[in-house]
Amino acid sequence: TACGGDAPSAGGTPTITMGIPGIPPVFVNLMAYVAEEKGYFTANGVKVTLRPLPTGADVGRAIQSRELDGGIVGTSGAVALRASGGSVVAVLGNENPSYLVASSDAAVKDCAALKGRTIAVDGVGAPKALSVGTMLASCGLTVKDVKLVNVGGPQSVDAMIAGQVDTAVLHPDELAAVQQSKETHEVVALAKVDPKSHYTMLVTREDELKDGGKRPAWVETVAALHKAITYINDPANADDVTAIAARMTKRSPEIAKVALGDYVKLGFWPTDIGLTRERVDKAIEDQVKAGNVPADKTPKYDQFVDATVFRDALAK
Amino acid sequence: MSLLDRLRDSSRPSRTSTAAPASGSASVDIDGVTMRFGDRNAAEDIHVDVRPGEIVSIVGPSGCGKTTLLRAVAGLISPAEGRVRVDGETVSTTPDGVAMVFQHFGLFPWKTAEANIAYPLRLRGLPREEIASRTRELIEMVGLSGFERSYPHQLSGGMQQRTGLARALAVRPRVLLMDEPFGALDAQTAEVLRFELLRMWEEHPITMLFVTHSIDEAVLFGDRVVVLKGRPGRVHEVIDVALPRPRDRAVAMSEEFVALRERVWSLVMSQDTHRTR
Amino acid sequence: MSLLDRLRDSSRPSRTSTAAPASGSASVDIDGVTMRFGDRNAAEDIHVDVRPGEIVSIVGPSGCGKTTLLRAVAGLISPAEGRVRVDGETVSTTPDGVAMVFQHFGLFPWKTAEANIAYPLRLRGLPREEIASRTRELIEMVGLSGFERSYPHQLSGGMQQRTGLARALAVRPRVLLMDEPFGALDAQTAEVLRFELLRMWEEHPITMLFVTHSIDEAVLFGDRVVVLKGRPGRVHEVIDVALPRPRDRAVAMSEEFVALRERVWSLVMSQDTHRTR
Amino acid sequence: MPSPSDPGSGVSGARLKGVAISLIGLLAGLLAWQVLGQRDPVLLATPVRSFESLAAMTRDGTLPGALADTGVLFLAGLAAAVVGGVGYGLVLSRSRRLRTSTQWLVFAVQSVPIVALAPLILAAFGFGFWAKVLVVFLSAVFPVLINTAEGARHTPVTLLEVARVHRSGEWALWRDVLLPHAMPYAMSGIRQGIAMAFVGTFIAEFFLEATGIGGLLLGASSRFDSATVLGLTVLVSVLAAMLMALGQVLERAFAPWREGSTE
Amino acid sequence: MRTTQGTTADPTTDPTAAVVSPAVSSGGPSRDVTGKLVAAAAVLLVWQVAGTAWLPDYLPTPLGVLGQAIPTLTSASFLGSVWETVSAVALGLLLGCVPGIVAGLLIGRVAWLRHLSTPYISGLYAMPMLAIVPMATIWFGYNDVTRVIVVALSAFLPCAVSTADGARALPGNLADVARVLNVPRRRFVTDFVLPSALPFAVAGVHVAVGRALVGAAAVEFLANLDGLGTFILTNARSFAQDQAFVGVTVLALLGVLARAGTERLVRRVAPWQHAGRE
Ligand SMILES: Nc1ncnc2c1ncn2[C@@H]1O[C@H](COP(=O)(O)OP(=O)(O)OP(=O)(O)O)[C@@H](O)[C@H]1O
Ligand SMILES: Nc1ncnc2c1ncn2[C@@H]1O[C@H](COP(=O)(O)OP(=O)(O)OP(=O)(O)O)[C@@H](O)[C@H]1O
Ligand SMILES: [Mg+2]
Ligand SMILES: [Mg+2]
Repeated sequence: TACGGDAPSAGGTPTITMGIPGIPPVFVNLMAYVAEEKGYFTANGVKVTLRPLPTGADVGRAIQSRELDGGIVGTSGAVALRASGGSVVAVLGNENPSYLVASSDAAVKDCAALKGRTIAVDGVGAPKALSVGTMLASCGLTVKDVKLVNVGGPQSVDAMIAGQVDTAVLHPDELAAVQQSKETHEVVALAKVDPKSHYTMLVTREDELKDGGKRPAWVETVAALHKAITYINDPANADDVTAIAARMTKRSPEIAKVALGDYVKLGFWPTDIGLTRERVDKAIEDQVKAGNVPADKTPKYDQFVDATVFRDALAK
Repeated sequence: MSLLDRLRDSSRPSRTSTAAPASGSASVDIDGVTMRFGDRNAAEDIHVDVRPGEIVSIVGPSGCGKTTLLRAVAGLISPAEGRVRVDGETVSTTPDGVAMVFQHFGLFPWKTAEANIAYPLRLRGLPREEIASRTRELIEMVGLSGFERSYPHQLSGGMQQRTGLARALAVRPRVLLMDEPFGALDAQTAEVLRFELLRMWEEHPITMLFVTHSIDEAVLFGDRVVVLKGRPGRVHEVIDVALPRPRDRAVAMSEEFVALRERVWSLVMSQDTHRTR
Repeated sequence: MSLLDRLRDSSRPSRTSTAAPASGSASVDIDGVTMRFGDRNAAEDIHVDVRPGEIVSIVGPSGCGKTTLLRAVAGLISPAEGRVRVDGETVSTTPDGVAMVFQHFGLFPWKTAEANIAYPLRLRGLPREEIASRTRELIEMVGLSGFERSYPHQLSGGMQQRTGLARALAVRPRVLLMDEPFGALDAQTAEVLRFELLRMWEEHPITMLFVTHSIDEAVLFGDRVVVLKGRPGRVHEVIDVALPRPRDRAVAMSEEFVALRERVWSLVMSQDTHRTR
Repeated sequence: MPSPSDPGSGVSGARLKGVAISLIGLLAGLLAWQVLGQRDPVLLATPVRSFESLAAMTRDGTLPGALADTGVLFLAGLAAAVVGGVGYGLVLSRSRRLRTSTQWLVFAVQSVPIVALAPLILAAFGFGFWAKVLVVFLSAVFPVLINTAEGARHTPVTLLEVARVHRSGEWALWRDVLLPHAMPYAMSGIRQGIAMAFVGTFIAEFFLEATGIGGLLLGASSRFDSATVLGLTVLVSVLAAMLMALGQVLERAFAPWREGSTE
Repeated sequence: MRTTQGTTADPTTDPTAAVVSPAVSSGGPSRDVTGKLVAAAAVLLVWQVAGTAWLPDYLPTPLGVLGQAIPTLTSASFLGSVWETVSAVALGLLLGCVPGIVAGLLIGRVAWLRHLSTPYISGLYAMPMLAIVPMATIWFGYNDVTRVIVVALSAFLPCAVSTADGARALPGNLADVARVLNVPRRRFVTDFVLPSALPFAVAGVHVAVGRALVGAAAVEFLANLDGLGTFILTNARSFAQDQAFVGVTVLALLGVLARAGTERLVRRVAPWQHAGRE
């Protein structure tokens, strides 16, 4: 049944079902797979099941409908979910957005050249689609100046390779994949035009963290993820991590290796909680500005973020 | 063929009391009946008194309310005015002992000939063996042997109507209502069935109301012929048919028959309805 | 009603030459015809010789090939053996001057009565005014005035067949093929139309092949009655009908008529086919 | 298949009663929805909120725009299906050779669920307007084609013989017999085609490029906007019912001679 | 059935309607094997050429599909996916059709129930089931339950609508027969309503099978459930078109098989339906 929220089974190992957006999963969620493959979850005495779902929105809804205990959701989506009455709380974050607009058309050199182009994104209201607005704003354009087509996250790569679109919002690993078969270049990157934005968060429901909920299990889970991030960020483990990443994203190890370097350089997987108040507040504000969220329903940082889980995890 | 009397023979004391063996024939009294649909009359002030064992034919132009009248006698619809009595009792639902044969046969398409005929018997909860033996008799009587297991769509029109007839006779009716029973058959088949039915009737006369478009048929069957006219239909004239019985082919060749036929014909034709046919 | 002769009157020199005014009537010679579907014969070795202006009735059990034979005369299918000649010429496609009336009327449901009647004239490419005036005459002739604009489904069966008749007569046929033209009508309507058609024929006799299930009808119309038997059908007997013309109701009441009818009846019935009806 | 509609048998009083019962049923449903909808704002929404959301989208032009997008896609696909289906159906009816040799192919392709083809079409033809039209076309063409072919093929033999007895040419035969007879069949194919085209439109909007009502629905769903999702879902069902009714009207309008034979 | 008024030209019931026999003599090849072969060859050729020359990598090709057929059809994961879909569809059909037929009988015979349900049934009947998947995933989760529920709903509606039609329309004058025989209410249901509704119910199941497969595939696409739909989607998205097409073919075959099955069922339960006179 659609019910993952039951209390930890008496005596047995506590379980967590965690949703991961993207099919196959996106590179950015590498830490969950590393934690799984390296056995960190098991070592911490928690049984974590990773459930890939098509988009972050699906993960969010599955959390709200209690089918998942938690999962990774784009920050914008998490804000929208919270604003529309959902009870999600963030316990860990990835701050640095890795989105970039890439094009295989040599004529598209800079942001301004995007006017009137067709850009592939993941879906209406999904993170990539939302990020486009911010990137276009850096050169005074708006979403109305371009045509967005909804291809789905990882499929943007295939669409680029197949030549069905020449411009798309991609992750660095996706760009690397496209570049393997096609001359493609970065046009504008979100991290450069909007350094204060926030990217994704690991969320769960409020009731999970209450007494009698699964808070202890979440602490162990976050601790395991943190351990995985440390492992990833250590250059000594690059080959091992590359192999895991290639398996996870179903891409070649070469691409995974290039991408891994890029992400680590970007400081994508933070060693801290990754939920800086400034960035989260800005993400909330952006959502209000974009009209996705009514101002009066805006979540407040302190209700929205529970830093204590990470604190307790570090204390382990 | 010892048709209906074989049926009569088989009226040995039945073992169940649910099967009321309606024996003999009943009187039918159509007493000032007016039939109405919405605010339109379909038939007006019809008086017909049928004695037990009598055959009354009803002819009249299309739409004059013949079928409607028959349905009133069967208790399928109630008259707006007047009443129908069967054996003196006012009809509200179909009285026991009243059976009907339809122009388009009204068979269950999903039952074999046999099962169609057995249906009224099964409905009365007769014991299995009795149903089986009675059905066999009926099938033989109407000449359907060999076709027991056929579905209606596998039978010719004539055979379908034989099945319908057998089903109507299964309950040993005291009144038989016939609504153009041969109207859907081709001329030859109709002719054959006509004389077969007449012979059956001779062997076991029951009250019959016989609606038809065929003037030959009306005269051939009727002790009296009721001619309706107009829309809504009213009784135009009632003609006594003083032809001898049994009515066989010889009777149909007699001068009296031809004269009566002409008489009915001119009555029907005087109604100036043929233009709309 | 000065029916067909009004048509004749209207045979003033037509302005187009495409409309070949087939006048008078033609002979039909069915000469040793065997009809075959796949490897099954539908009719075998049929010989019938029809003189100009003669009416030949054809009766026989269902499925003996009556319709098939008529279709061969119309050139709709070719005989497997033998040949059909109309006025001495072997038939391959429908010869000019041959018209057909169908049991289920064969009207175009999407055309009004008027348009159905005008159809053959339009096919011949006559000028509009001529079509209009000729159609008007035909409508009057068959008594359909006032129903020109009705679709077939808005007409009674009798009126539908009048339309079919008018359409067949539109081309001034020399041979009229009739396949149970009254078979789908109720008995009264059929009776009315029968005598009307006979009267039209008296006024303008044309060759007619008349297929029917009704023995009355066969005797009433025919100069000869061809009785087919068996499946595949073969000619069982040909009976000369020496009744006076015009054939009106008085003729149908005569002793000779009744005797002839009985003769045909016994021939048809001797075929032991009624059991499968 | 006909939708459950009233037979029109009863007197107007009985019909009025039926309508009243239907209305009561609808109101009860709305009420239940309103009560249930207050339980969880993300998983459910109240009809009032749904209506407000639809109204807001109407005011800012999103909804009319989306309806127009969906409508254009629907009409383009349907038009292609009608032209292709009726045309080929008529040709099939006259060429026995073509029919026996290609009919099995038609049945084979017809049994492929178009949803399953959507990803392949996406990969092969992209997600542009014409790829979406292709999806709608494929969804709708088969009922039109098959009905037309059957209709023309089942022309009563008698009518063809009437034409032949009157020595009609092939062109006149089409004009006077085949086309008019096939028309109501084609229309009932088109009625089914309308329903299928509507489904196809949503397949296209869901799995190719997310535009129109389908796009709005997906967008609202990814914003966790249940009120809009529910409102749009109800709107879609109303549109669908209206299209079915329209199809039935069309079917009747094109065959005045097909009405029942009552006096 | 023909009325006494004469023939009406209802194309769906016209008893005189028959196959057009073209002017050509009737000796032509009725099976026309060569024609079929030529058509098949032509289609395959055009397809292969288009697939290789015009849109390489993006269109499945006959040869490619053939090459992928054996490995795909024998792979355990593919068979697992097929089983997932088939079992969900079977369960959904059961859960949809049985209540659908019962509901159809009630709707058909009980006037107030019919009026009560008409707005809902006609609203849902024509609605693309795709449109309710977003809502269904919220309510029932990203799991097998949603798939079964959507399949069941897809199956419920045609079964209910068709059965209701059948329950209301007694053939011929059977209603009169029932009343002349004073058939009690219970027996009227078992002897008249049920048999006459039966073929309609099976026709409803027939439609339901097609819709159920589509519904299952749609849910699998949108909720990423293991199954044939997801197999097609993931392969198509990774440009393994030939494999994807093997999946499409299997899905179509499942539909054909299921329909053939229901057709045989009709012949079994309603032998009177096949009015093959003569
Ligand atoms: N259920 C009904 N509702 C309304 N009007 C009806 C109904 N049944 C019959 N009528 C009307 O009542 C009149 C008489 O119909 P009925 O069927 O009794 O005529 P009929 O004499 O049997 O005609 P036919 O010879 O054509 O069978 C007709 O005008 C008909 O339209
Ligand atoms: N197109 C056809 N193909 C094959 N067999 C046919 C065809 N038309 C008629 N038959 C067969 O030919 C035989 C004669 O048929 P036909 O219709 O001529 O009989 P009929 O005498 O007119 O019968 P009815 O009195 O029932 O009208 C029948 O066995 C029939 O099944
Ligand atoms: Mg009547
Ligand atoms: Mg015949």
